[in-house]
Amino acid sequence: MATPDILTRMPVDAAARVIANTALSVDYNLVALEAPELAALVRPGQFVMIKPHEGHHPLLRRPFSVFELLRSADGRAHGISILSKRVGTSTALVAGLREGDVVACLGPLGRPFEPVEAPVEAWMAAGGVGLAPFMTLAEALVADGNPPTLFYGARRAADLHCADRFERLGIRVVYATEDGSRGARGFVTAPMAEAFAALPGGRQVRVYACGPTPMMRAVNDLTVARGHRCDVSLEQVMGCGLGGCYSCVVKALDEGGHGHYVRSCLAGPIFDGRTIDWTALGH
Amino acid sequence: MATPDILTRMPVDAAARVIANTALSVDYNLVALEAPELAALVRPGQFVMIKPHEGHHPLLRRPFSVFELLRSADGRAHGISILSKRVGTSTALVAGLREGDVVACLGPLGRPFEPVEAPVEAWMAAGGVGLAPFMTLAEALVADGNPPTLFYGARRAADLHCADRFERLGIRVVYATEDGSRGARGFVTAPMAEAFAALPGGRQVRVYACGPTPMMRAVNDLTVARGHRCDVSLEQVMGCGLGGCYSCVVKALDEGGHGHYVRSCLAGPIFDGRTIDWTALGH
Amino acid sequence: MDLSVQIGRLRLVNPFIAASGCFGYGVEYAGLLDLASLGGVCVKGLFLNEREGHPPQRIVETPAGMINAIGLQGVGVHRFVEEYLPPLRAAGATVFVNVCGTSIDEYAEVSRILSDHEGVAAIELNISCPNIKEGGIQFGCSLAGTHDVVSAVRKVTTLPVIPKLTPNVTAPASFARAAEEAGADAVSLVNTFLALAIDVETRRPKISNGMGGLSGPAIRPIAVRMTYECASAVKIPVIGMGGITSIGDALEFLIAGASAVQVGTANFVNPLIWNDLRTGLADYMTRHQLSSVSQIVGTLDMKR
Amino acid sequence: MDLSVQIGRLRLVNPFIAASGCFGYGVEYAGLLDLASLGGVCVKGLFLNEREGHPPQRIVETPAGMINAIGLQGVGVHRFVEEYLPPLRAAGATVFVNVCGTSIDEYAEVSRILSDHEGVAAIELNISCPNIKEGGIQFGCSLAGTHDVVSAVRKVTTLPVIPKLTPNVTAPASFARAAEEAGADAVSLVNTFLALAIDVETRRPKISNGMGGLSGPAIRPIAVRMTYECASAVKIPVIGMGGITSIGDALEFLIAGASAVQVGTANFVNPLIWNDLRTGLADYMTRHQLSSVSQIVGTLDMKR
Ligand SMILES: Cc1cc2nc3c(=O)[nH]c(=O)nc-3n(C[C@H](O)[C@H](O)[C@H](O)COP(=O)(O)OP(=O)(O)OC[C@H]3O[C@@H](n4cnc5c(N)ncnc54)[C@H](O)[C@@H]3O)c2cc1C
Ligand SMILES: Cc1cc2nc3c(=O)[nH]c(=O)nc-3n(C[C@H](O)[C@H](O)[C@H](O)COP(=O)(O)OP(=O)(O)OC[C@H]3O[C@@H](n4cnc5c(N)ncnc54)[C@H](O)[C@@H]3O)c2cc1C
Ligand SMILES: Cc1cc2nc3c(=O)[nH]c(=O)nc-3n(C[C@H](O)[C@H](O)[C@H](O)COP(=O)(O)O)c2cc1C
Ligand SMILES: Cc1cc2nc3c(=O)[nH]c(=O)nc-3n(C[C@H](O)[C@H](O)[C@H](O)COP(=O)(O)O)c2cc1C
Ligand code: FES
Ligand code: FES
Repeated sequence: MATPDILTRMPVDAAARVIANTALSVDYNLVALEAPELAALVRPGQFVMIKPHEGHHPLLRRPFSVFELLRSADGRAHGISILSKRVGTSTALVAGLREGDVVACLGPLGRPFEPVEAPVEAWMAAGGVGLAPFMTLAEALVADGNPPTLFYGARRAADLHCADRFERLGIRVVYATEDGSRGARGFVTAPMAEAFAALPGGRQVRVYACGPTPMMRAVNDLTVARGHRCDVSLEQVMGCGLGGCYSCVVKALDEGGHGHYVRSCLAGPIFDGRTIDWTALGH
Repeated sequence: MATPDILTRMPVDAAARVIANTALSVDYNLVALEAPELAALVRPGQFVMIKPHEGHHPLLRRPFSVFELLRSADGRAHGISILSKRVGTSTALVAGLREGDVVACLGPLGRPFEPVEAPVEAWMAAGGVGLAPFMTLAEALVADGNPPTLFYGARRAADLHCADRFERLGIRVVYATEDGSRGARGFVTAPMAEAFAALPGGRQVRVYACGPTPMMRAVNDLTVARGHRCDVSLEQVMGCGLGGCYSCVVKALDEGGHGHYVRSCLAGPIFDGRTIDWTALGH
Repeated sequence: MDLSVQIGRLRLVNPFIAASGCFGYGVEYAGLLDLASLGGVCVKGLFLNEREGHPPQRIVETPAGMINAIGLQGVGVHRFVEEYLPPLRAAGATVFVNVCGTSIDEYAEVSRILSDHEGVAAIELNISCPNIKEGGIQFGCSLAGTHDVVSAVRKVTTLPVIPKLTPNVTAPASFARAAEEAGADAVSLVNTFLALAIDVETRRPKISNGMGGLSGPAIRPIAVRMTYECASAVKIPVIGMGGITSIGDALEFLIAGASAVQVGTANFVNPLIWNDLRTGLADYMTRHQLSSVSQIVGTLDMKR
Repeated sequence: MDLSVQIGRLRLVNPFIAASGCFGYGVEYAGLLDLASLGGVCVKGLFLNEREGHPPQRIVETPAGMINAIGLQGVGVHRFVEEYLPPLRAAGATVFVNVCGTSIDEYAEVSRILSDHEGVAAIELNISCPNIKEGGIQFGCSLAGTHDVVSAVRKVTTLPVIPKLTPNVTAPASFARAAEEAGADAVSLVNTFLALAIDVETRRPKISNGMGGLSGPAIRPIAVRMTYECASAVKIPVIGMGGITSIGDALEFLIAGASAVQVGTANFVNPLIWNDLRTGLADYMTRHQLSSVSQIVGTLDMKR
């Protein structure tokens, strides 16, 4: 029964002021937003629904993971940053945001990552902008004394962003690029397979994955085949982010292996990869 | 037969770069646009159709009079400025334009003012942003050796803009404000009536008027009653500015006094005030 | 300021109702806003049994609108009354239930079950969903079908019965009349417009079901027209909707003759829109010196 | 690249036609662009005699659309053939004439007069204008009316006859079939959607005529759906329109089954859109390795 769970969510609709918008490359932007009430509520891997403009073009908000929590000197979170990759209309508007602009920002939303506790190892597998939900998870794991390893893949070295921020947290980053321009040539699954091979016997790992669907599926398959669990952060098209529209469904398998559409904005975006009907996933 | 006249219009659709956008007050902006081909074609009192944004919100372009012709050191016109008063969506977007932005700018459009020749005197009657079409007319009259008088009215002194630019051309400016904060208290018709009274017998005047419809009507009535002609620049809602949509019609009277709807973007926006059915005018 | 309105014998605290399918089962929003502050909460369409709905992609944006083909995924009436109705009641919501069926019997059966439970304020009959093959719009596109569904439900319940009309017909007003004759307490309109968006690279529809229903600001001028036509044709109250995003939009429907309005798509964009609507309505009534919302309803002056 | 398309026995240099009422009499645009570079120029609706049209305000913007009630102001067929047809011919335009009538006889008479003059490529029968009281849509909303107007015009002309269908009906495809049976060479759709926008401060319609016709991007998803339905229902070519603003939009109609498209409202925003459409189509055909536009028409894959 999903009801009680639903009732505990109390997101905030913030009129968030843009503190800074940094172009990391031709298509990646890091946008810092002032939103103290919202920031105070964020848990690892949650997302916000953003409308960076007035008017009906485009009509709907867009989901973005909370990338960083911006903290004041006293450690209090007063804002968030989002890592945005330009793919269409709204992400282009996000790229064009200027300091002082105000964006509608609703959140935090979605089921958060569960940080595993030592001695279970935590590995994060990020593909491209799929890096976004991992900073909040990394911080939680580090705070718990269980620093994760980040496997970070992209097309080429120039598409790898913000890894230094993870390294500064004391996290080991393992790179993979399709063209071999940094780290292993190919997908993150290659260095992950090596890491699994090198894993001391009996050691458990929880993998967290976010990136293009085929990448997440490959990471999940690899992980499950090695007898571990992989939590994935799925990216469905979302109309509302609040459970209102039923647009964002993924087919989740019940104990009997039977598929049911569940709303990824409520039941996800984080799912245990074994519970997903991967063949039914849209794209 | 309107056809041959129509065929002579050859406007340009310029991707005009914003050179500068100066806020003159909370609702008035002066926007300088780089558009050499277009600027080269402008005749007094003509307008352009502008779309200051991408997308469908709002959908249509908006008409703006060409205010100034911007000239290089060699005297060649390389751009235009527009004087925009914020009243709604597009004018708000115009107010928000920044240097380097590019706006779609189609023109020049419409029937121009005919500058009268000395010894006929030229008087320009402007109400508020109705000042806009008069700079190009003033320049033409000055160039012809027949400098006009400008009667310039607004609600209050703070709403009078750019008059210095006319004074710099050597033009006498007579002010009227509703609250009496500059020049005569009341409407421009008051100082105009005085000027008519002081006019040497037999001296002919051509009045040019642009402003709110009731103001133009009053100026036309006054002028015609004194036996002179008043050309008005009407502001109808315009869908295209090119004669395509038939949205911009005004009821013009034929010689028999019979009214016919004519497109103000082609037959106007400048009309001999005596040929207009004023009671049929929308607002 | 008293913003209440009357829909038949039902009194709503204000004229702003969350539209079906755009507000989940209402409970999803209880953490964000006070459900009792809405004129009503119309829950997602319910059949007798659970329903999976269509595979994703289920929505796509269009200019000032969106197309959806959710396919009426839902928990069915039984789970609804057990799991969702109690928290809705606890939250003080005025609950409209959007009832679906693949047969007249199913509409009647679902309505009967709802009538047996405390906490349902009204039944909205969804005879207008363009997104399912069987049932729904097949009744809503036929005058006889509309009449028959309404009569059948009328017989099994004393709750207010509000058939929801489709805009995909030549004359919605004739359907409003058919509903009135069959004993409806009110009608609501519009449901979505049947629409198609194509991915030109793959030459396939952008959403998995092929066609879907268009909603949002894009359709508002048509919906206002239809609301005016229906309100002019029947004596029962009309609930208007289609593209409302602001108090100005809502007022268009009220002035056109709607006694209340529903807000669907705009709730996705601005889930706190309800506060703006209430404040905006109070402000409008103050400026126009009106003491009751009924003084706005149907006051459109169509004379030239 | 060969962009030409065939509408019955009429060959167009490309599938892009200026829509009636959105391009004046064509001559207005001759200073801005080469009229011969358009697939066709469909001139403003013509009755037998001159017509004043409605008083302003005649248009109003709506989200991603506009409502118009011009009221078919026009010079009448006689002045058209004398004053406007010669310069159109001189400019090399492929002229579609949008024919209006308040009676079947008037449709036939206007069509007959046009047939007597060189330079008319096709007759588009406007049986779908929502903005006039008499004639027009009264024929377009009745299957018999549609059939009768088309048959009557068919008898008096050998020019291609293309009835223009209204979207304000339950099933446009049945009207396409009625037109086909009556001898039409093609059908075009959609005309505008009957719509209403209200000034909430004055509680009067925003345009003087009260209601008007909605056009522009807002309606596109509905128009694409109707184009698909009609193209699936008849063998004669279909000309699609409604909210086209880019080559992507135009391709949706072609893929849905239109053999050519018309562009109306977007021409107001971007009068040089024709260049973009031609370039965009050539580019698409290159990328998809197509040698003829007909390889695009009706290729929508509706299977899940
Ligand atoms: C929970 C969640 C978290 C996300 N976090 C981030 C983030 O931190 N940073 C980031 O850059 N992006 C993130 N995304 C993806 C982001 O929401 C989309 O890129 C964005 O919605 C695209 O909007 P647009 O208007 O720019 O593109 P549109 O103009 O809407 O579409 C452009 C193209 O992208 C495709 N597209 C649109 N939305 C999606 C989607 N959700 N998944 C796959 N393809 C899509 C469209 O089909 C189209 O082909 C997240 C998505 C989800 C669901
Ligand atoms: C030939 C011509 C030349 C013009 N020159 C200038 C100029 O130089 N500078 C300038 O600031 N403005 C000028 N205008 C007026 C200008 O076009 C309008 O103010 C503008 O279209 C408003 O657009 P908007 O999107 O800001 O307002 P909208 O959001 O479209 O409308 C806001 C309000 O203004 C009203 N409105 C809209 N258009 C008009 C109109 N044309 N006339 C009267 N009321 C209207 C609307 O009904 C509404 O109440 C000119 C108009 C014409 C026809
Ligand atoms: C995602 C979505 C789901 C919908 N589901 C239902 C539904 O279950 N039952 C129903 O009667 N209408 C449904 N509708 C239609 C809306 O209730 C409403 O009639 C329509 O969207 C027009 O209003 P709007 O423009 O404010 O959204 C749905 C609409 C949307 C956008
Ligand atoms: C201002 C205006 C005038 C129109 N006049 C006519 C007309 O005279 N005859 C006609 O058949 N359609 C007329 N139409 C309808 C268009 O031809 C077209 O069917 C409709 O606008 C949809 O296409 P669009 O969205 O590309 O504009 C008119 C449309 C507009 C916007
Ligand atoms: S995004 Fe609306 S239900 Fe999930
Ligand atoms: S503005 Fe379109 S005809 Fe004048």
